[in-house]
Amino acid sequence: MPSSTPEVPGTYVFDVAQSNRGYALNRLCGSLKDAANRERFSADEAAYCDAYGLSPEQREAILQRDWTRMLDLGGSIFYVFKLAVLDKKSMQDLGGIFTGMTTEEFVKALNAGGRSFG
Amino acid sequence: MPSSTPEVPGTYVFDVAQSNRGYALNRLCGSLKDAANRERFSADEAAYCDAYGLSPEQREAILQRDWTRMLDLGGSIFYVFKLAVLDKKSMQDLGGIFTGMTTEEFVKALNAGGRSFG
Amino acid sequence: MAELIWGLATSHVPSIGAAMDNGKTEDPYWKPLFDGYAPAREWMAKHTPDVAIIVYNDHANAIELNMTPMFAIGTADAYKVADEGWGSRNVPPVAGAPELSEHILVSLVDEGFDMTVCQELEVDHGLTVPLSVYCPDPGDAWPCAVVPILVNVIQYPQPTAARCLALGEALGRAIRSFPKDLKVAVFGTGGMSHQLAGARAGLINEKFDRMFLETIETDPAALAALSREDYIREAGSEGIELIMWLVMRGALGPGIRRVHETYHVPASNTAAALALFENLPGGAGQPSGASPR
Amino acid sequence: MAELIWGLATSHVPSIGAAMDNGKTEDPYWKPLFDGYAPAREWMAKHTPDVAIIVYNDHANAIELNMTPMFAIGTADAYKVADEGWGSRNVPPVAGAPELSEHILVSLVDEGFDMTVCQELEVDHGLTVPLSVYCPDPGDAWPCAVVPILVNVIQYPQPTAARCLALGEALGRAIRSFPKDLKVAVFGTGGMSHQLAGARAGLINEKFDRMFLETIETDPAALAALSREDYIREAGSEGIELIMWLVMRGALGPGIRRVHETYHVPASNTAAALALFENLPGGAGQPSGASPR
Ligand SMILES: [Fe+3]
Ligand SMILES: [Fe+3]
Repeated sequence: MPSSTPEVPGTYVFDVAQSNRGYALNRLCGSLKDAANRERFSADEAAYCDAYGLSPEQREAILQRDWTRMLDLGGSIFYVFKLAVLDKKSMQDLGGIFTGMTTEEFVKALNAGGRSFG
Repeated sequence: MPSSTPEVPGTYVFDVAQSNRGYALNRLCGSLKDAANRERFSADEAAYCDAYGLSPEQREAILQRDWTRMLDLGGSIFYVFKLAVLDKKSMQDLGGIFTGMTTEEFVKALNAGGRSFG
Repeated sequence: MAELIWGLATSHVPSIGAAMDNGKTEDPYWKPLFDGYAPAREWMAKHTPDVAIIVYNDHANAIELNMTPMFAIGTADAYKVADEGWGSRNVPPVAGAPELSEHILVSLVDEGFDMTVCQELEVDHGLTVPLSVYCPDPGDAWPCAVVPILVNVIQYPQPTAARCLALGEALGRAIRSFPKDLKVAVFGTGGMSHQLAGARAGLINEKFDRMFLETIETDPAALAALSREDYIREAGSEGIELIMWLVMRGALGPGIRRVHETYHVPASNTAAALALFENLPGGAGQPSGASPR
Repeated sequence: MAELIWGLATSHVPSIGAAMDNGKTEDPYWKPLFDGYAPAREWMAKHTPDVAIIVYNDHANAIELNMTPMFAIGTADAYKVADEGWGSRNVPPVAGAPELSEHILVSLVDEGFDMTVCQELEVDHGLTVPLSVYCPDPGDAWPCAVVPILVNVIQYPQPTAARCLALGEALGRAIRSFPKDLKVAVFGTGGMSHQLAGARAGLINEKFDRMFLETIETDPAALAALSREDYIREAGSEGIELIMWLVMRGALGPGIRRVHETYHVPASNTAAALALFENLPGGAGQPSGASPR
């Protein structure tokens, strides 16, 4: 039998099923690497979402900037991050959000040697 | 040592050097699979060529429909064929051109069992 | 567990699809080819797979030269039929089998095959013509789901023939380990001898083709030992597509039975053939001692 | 013949590039990291390669999810620097080495590595940050040409660690058989431990990182034996990038000398490290007994 998707608590492992599930959402976020698309998105976010065939849940997660839900719905952090950058959010801001900390607390944890597990 | 590009007289073997050389030409021909591009190409072939960064030789070969020269300049038959289709040419028409026959002669050779070598 | 029930080797010449789409299969030019298909089609209609794994190559449609995968596998829910520049074929869209795709993908990568993953893919005549060869009248939907496997046969270096046979052997193991009761068929497509461009355009090598048609059953390792230059010299620059038959052959076990074959010249510029093999029960071993190179 | 003179393992964190681009390398946050680079940079400045082979991964810039190659190689004359969504880095474009690329490609495919071929490729921080780590002030042009080699580390199934080491071994053979007098360096990039998303975001595992830094020199086969789950559990979901160091290590011979190393936490969300190895003359054999899986 082949291996199976690693299961590590507290960790998203982006596999083919997730990729399939998050395909439209990741395509939308990835498109934001182009300046012209960023402008079109900012001008009318809802219309931009409609053009990418998101599921209703994905659409809501993007419009509400529910970052954790984006990942739960198949988002890949490297795609989703392009939307965060548009919002002038850093990876540290997202780290705080994912872990229920303020950005300052999250940065402090990193500066103190990072968070350790197990 | 690795293998090297097969050399078979009378045969194009499309390798990385050819692909690099013919990149712009093949990109242009490949773009013709989209109907909107076919229209734009037909409306102003020279301008369309300019947008694809062809070498002067490639540009001339395309504008003059010099099919053999397209292949000599790095064209891949599967890309170049999309331009032939636009001109309503069949693969048999091209076969005739490549071999210095009329289309009828070429088709006749195929119907008689094909051309044999060696 | 999934069961591999048969393997089909077939040319995928676009004009074979066009002849069917335009109702020309009874024309004198095409009738001999389609008559040759009839016994295989009858047998396959009685032995229907749930999923067809179709090994083929794209022809400048879904794949552009910026990025050319050596081996790729589709993992999508569905595949659109490509417009190749002369309008899409009027055939149904292709349903995917994403769970089986993922299982095969992981199995192959675990075994050291470096598969490119296509989460979205438009499929061209290389895949749809073999489906039409299997099922001439699909109506609104093809009778099976599909896992597309793509092979680079256009740009040197192509995978070696031996590597294709090894991929097929690993594919067979992957199919047999899929934990659902599914019937699976494998299609190896392309060929036989043809060359589209250059001074040798119009090449047909019936002697080589007949040898290949025989040996694909009896001694695939001998075909896997041929070099890329052998294939191109003997079968033409596009005849090297025949290495894709070896993927199909590798997936079948050592015990196979030839149900039917047909060989016809020409289908436009190509020697066209079909060879259908039943995979016999208990044939779960390896067909050859080919190394994985 | 070409000579492989050194191998560099280095993190490729975007903020390391940004710190250099924005003149922040003397800031208290960044100074320790860049001070740690200094001895390696001095040594490399005296041992300059003609071509750098940079093993890295793309981060949603050149590669989209419709087609994800497992292993890819660039074969272009030149590579544009990607705009990743916040403007392109203000660094020179990257010159290619198409002859060496083709030689390596053919060698690898002949050996059964199923490389995707990129005739055009925009390179992101995964490639340009390591170039900046090597050469902080390139002026108008980088001091060497580049062969990019891409590895899928983002989507499961990634290649196994053992397959990455085997790829490196084949890469070393390919370099050594290139019939021109070229000096070549190999970069293995990414890591060390980090995880960007999920409840474990912010993970750093210094113990694992220190073990890896030591063992990459002394026993790469032991690292090749770790599973994907081992890497993700110990080094985080993005720490699995460390498998790319094994490609670099595999290319070096068994006789290597550690020139310098540095380890620093944090570079934004990541443990950052550099390890520089001189490839000793006569070290043309294989570093390990890893199987090609
Ligand atoms: Fe074909
Ligand atoms: Fe990275």
